[in-house]
Amino acid sequence: MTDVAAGVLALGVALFLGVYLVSVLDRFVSDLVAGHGLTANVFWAGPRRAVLLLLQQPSRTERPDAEAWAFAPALLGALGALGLATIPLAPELPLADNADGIVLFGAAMALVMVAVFLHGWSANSVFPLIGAYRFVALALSYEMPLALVLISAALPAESLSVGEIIRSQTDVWNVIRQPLGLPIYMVTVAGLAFWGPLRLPDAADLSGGTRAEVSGPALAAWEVGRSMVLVAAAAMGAAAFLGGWLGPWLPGVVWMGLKTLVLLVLIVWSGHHLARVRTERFVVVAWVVLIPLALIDVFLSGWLALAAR
Amino acid sequence: MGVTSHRGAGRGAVRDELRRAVGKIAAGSAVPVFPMAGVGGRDAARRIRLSRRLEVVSSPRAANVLLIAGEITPRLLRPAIRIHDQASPPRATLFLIAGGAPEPDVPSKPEAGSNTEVAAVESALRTHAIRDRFFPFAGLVHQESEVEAASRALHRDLVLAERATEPAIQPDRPPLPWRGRGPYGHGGKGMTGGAPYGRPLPERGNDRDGLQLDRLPLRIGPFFPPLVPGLLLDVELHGDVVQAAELGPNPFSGYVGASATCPFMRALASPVRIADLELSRARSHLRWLSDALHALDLSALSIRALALAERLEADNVPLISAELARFSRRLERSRTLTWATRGVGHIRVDQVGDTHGPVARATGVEADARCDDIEYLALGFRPIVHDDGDAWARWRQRIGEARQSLRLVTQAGDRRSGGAGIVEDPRGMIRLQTHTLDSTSQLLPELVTGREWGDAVLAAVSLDLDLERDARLTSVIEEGR
Amino acid sequence: MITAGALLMVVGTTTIALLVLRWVGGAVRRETIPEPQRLPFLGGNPPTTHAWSRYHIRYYAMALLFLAFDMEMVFMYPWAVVFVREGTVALVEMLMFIVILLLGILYAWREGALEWA
Amino acid sequence: MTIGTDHAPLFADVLFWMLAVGSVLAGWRVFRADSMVRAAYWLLASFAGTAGILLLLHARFLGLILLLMMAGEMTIMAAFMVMFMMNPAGLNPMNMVHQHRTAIIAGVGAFLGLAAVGVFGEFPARPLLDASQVTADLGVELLGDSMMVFETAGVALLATMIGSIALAAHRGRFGPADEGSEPPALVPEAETVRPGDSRDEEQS
Repeated sequence: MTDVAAGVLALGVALFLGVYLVSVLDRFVSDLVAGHGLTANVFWAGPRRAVLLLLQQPSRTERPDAEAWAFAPALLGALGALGLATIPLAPELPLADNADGIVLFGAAMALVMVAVFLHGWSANSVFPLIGAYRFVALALSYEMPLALVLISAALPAESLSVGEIIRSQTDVWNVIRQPLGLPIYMVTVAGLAFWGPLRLPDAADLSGGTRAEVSGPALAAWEVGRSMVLVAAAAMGAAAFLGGWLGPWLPGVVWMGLKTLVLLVLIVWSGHHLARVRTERFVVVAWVVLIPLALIDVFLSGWLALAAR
Repeated sequence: MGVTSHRGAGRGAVRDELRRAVGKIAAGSAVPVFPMAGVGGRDAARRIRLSRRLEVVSSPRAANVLLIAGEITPRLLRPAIRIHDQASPPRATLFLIAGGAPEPDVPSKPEAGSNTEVAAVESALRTHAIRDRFFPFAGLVHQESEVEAASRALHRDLVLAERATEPAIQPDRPPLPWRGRGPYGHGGKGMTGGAPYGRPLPERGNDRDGLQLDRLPLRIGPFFPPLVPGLLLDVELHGDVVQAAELGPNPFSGYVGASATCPFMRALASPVRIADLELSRARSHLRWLSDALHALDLSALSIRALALAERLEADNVPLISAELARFSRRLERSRTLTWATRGVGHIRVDQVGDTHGPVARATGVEADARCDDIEYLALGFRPIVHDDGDAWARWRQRIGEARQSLRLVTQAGDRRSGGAGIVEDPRGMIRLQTHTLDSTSQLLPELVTGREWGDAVLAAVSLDLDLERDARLTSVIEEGR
Repeated sequence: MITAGALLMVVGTTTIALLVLRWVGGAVRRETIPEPQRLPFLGGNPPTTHAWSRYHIRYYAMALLFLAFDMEMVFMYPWAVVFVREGTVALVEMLMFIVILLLGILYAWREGALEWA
Repeated sequence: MTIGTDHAPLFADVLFWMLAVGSVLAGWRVFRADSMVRAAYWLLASFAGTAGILLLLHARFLGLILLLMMAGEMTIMAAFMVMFMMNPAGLNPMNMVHQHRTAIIAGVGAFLGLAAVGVFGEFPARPLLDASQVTADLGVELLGDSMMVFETAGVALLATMIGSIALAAHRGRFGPADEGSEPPALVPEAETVRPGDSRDEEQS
C-alpha cells in the first residue's frame, strides 16, 4: 500500500514538474529565438496564464456536443497521466509497470486520438472540425511507427515491461544499439502531443484548430493535458532509448529526469524552428518512409538481440 | 440572524480577498489580444506581436482585449461587432485611431492641412462615430505607442473586476423554432430537412472523386487571422478541401485615398530618393515574412523577422543586412519549410496575366518597372527571377528582393527615381496612364480551388495581398481619370 | 503490477478533472451565454449551415490500410517477448511477415491510396 | 492493492460488476445516441468495460490490445459513419432502430444463449500461477512449432490491404475506379444518376 502511495505521489510530482518545465522551456526557447532578452518572466508566464484562463468564462457554440467537449481535455490529461504511470521513474517506483507495459502505454497513446477528435468535433464549428479530422489522419500515420520502435526496444529485454526494457540497457543504451529507434520515436512524439512541425490539429492556418472555440478553464485544461502527454512521451523515450534511471553517481530519479529533460528540450526547440508540415505529405512520408524504417529497425534489432545472446 | 449575516459578510469578504489575490496573479500575465485591422491599421495590429506584455491570440474566444486598429468601414462593422460578441467575458475593446488624428471635440482646421490630413480627420471622425454608436464602453488611444499601456490597464481592471465586462452589442435572439414537425420530432421533410437550432444542414454536392457528400458554404473573413485583414473569401468546403472559391467585395473600397506617407505613392508624382523607396520595399517584404512565418506556427521566428523590419532605418542598413543574411540562410536551409511550401499554390506562366511584382517574377516573368529606370540601371539593378512559380519560389523571391533592396540602399546615395507616373512598389507595378489594376488578388480563387485548407492558406499567404493597396490603386486611377 | 488500478486511476482522474473544471467554470451557467456569443468563429461572418455534415475524409483508403495494419500489432507484441527464446526461426518468420506487409504498403503507395482523394 | 481474484476477492467482485454493468449500459447508449460519433464512442466505452474485465481475468495483453485497437478502429468507424449517414450528428432527432421486432428477438435470444453458456458452462478452475507469463505463452503458441499461424495471418492481412484499396481508392494505375460503374438509384425503379451528371439531386 505504501508503495502505491509513493508511486502515485511520485507520479503527481513528476507530472506537475513536467508540465511546469514544458511551459518554462517553451517560453525560454521562444524568447531566445525571437531575440528577446531573457528575464525571470519565463518562470511565471505559464502559471499566470493558467490563472488568467481560470478567471475567463467558458465558451459555448450554438449547438455543441457539450458533454464530449468537456470530456475531451479531461481525457487527454488522464491519458498523459496513465502513459507516465507505465514508466518506472526509478527502480523503486514502479507504479503501473507490468509485463505488458508498452502495450498499456500504446493503448493510452492510441486513445489520445479519441480525445483530440472529440475536442474538435464537439464545437460544431468548421475549423475545429477540420482540425479533428486532420489529427485522425496524423494519428493513423504515426501510430504504427510508434508501436514498432517500442517493440524493437522490447526485443533485447525479452519483455514488454518498461522496467525490464530499462534493465536490458545496463551495458549499452538502446539509442546506440538501435540507432533508428530514437529519431523515429521523436517524430511520433511530435505527432502525439501535436507539437512543432506536427501541430496540425491546433494549427495557425485553422486559427487555432480544435481550440478555436475554446476559452477559459477548458482551454487551460487542454494545454495542460497536451503538456502531460508530451511529458509522458518524453519520459518513455528516455526509458526505452536512453536507459531510464541508469547512470553513475546520481540517484536514478535524477537520471530519469535529466534524460526526459533532454528530450523535452529537443522537442520544444524543434517547435520553434521547424515549420508545420502539410498533413497529406506527412501521411505519405509516414507510410512510405517511417513505417518501413521502423520495420527495418525491428528486424535489425532482432538480429542484434539474437547475435548478443 | 445578525450573527449569520455577519458570518456571511465575513465569508464574502474572504472570498473577495481571495478573488483579488488570484486576480493580481492573473493581471501580471501577458494580455491576450485579438487584433482587428481596419483602414490604416494593419501595421499597428501586426506590431503588437513585438510586445512581450501582449500576446496575440488566434481566436477571439481566448482574448481579453480586442484591438480595433484603424477605421472600421461599413463592410467591416458587422463582422467586428460579431467578433466582439464572440469573445468570452471578461472582455474589453480598445480603439486605435490611426495617424494620430485629433479628438472630435478639439476644433480641427481642415483648411490648414493637405488633402491627406483632411482625409485622416474625416476617417477619425467616422471611427469616433462608430465607437460612440456601437462600442460606447470601449477604450480609445490615438498613438500606437499607447496601445500596450492601455491594453494592460484594461486587462488589469478586467481581471481585478474593477471594470465590468462589455455586454454583447447584438440582441440575444433565440433560434427560430423548428421542432416537432416530423414523426420523430424533427423539423422538416426527411432526416436532413428542417433547420435544427435555427440553422439548416448543409446540402450535398458533387465531388472530384465521384462521391456526393455535404458541401459547407462559408464566407471567411474579414478578420480571419491567417488571411490578410479585410479579405472576404466565399468558399465551399468539401471535407477539408476547397471545392469552390470566390473573392468577396473589398471592404476598403471607397475608404482609402492616396497616401502622402507612402513613398511609392509620392514617387508616382515626383522623384523620391531611391534609398527611401528601397528601405520601404525591404520593410514590406520583411513584414510579409513575419506574417508568413506566423501562418506556419513559427511565432518566435515571426517576431524576429518583424523586429528586423521595424528596426530597419537608413543608418543601420549594414547591420540589418548582415542579420537578414544569417536569417535567410537559416530559412533556406530549413527542410521543413521547403517541404511545407514547395509545390503549394503553383502558378503557371499563362495565369500571370496582369499580375506584377514578386508573384510574377517568382513565376519566371521578368517584369519590373525598375528595369526601365535609368537611375536603377546605373546602380546595376537586375531583377531577381525564380522559375518555379510555387509558394516556395515566392518565399525565396521576397527574401532575395529584401536583401537586394538593402544592397541598393547602400549604393544609391542621393539618387532619385520616379515622377513618371510609374513605380514598382513591393507588390507590383503601378502605372497611372494605362488604368490597369494589379490582379494578384484575382489569382487567389484559382489557386485555392481543389486544395486542402492548409495548402489554400499557405498559397494565399504567399501572394502577399494587401486589399488596402488594391482600394488605393482604384481610387488613384479613378482620380487620374 | 497494478494495471487495472492504473486504468481505474484514469477513470478517476478524468472524473476529478471534469468535476474541477465544472466547478471552476461553474460561476457562469452555460445556459446564460447569450446567442451572439455562441456564433461559431469564421473571422466575423456568420455560418450559413451547421458545420456537422457528411464530412469527406480524403484519406479513407489510408484508414482502411490502417485497419489491416493494426491487426499486425496483435502478432508483433507476443512475438517480441518470445523472440530471443525461439531464435533464428522467429527471425526468419518475422522477416517474411514484414516483407509481406511491406508489399501491402508498396501496393497502396503505387495506387496513390495515401494521397488525398 | 494488487487486483486479482486470489488477492482481494471482494474488490475484484465489485470491480467486475461495475465494469459489466457499465459495459452493458454503454452498449445500450450506442442505440440511443443520435450522433454517429457518440454512438461509436459509446461502443468504445463498452469495449473498454470488456477490456477491464479481461484485465481482471489476468488476460492483460488481450485487454490492453483490445483498448489499443478499438481506439483507432472506433474513430475510423465514426469517421466513415459521419461520411455516409444522413444527419450524422443527429441534429434532427431520429430513430436509429430499424426492424424493431427482429432486432429485439435476435438481441434477447443471443443474450440468453450466451448467458446460458456463462451460467451453465463448465469452466476450468485452475488458478493462474504466474500472470506475467500469459503474453509469452501466447507468443509461443503463435510462433511455436510451425510458421502456419504467422504466415497465414500475414497473407490474409496482405489480401485485406490489397482488397480494400482496390475497392476504395479512387484513382489507380488503371484510371478512375468509378469509371463505367452505375450507382444505384435513390428510389427503386428510378433512373440512375451518375455523380457529376447533375448538381441537383433533390428527388429524394
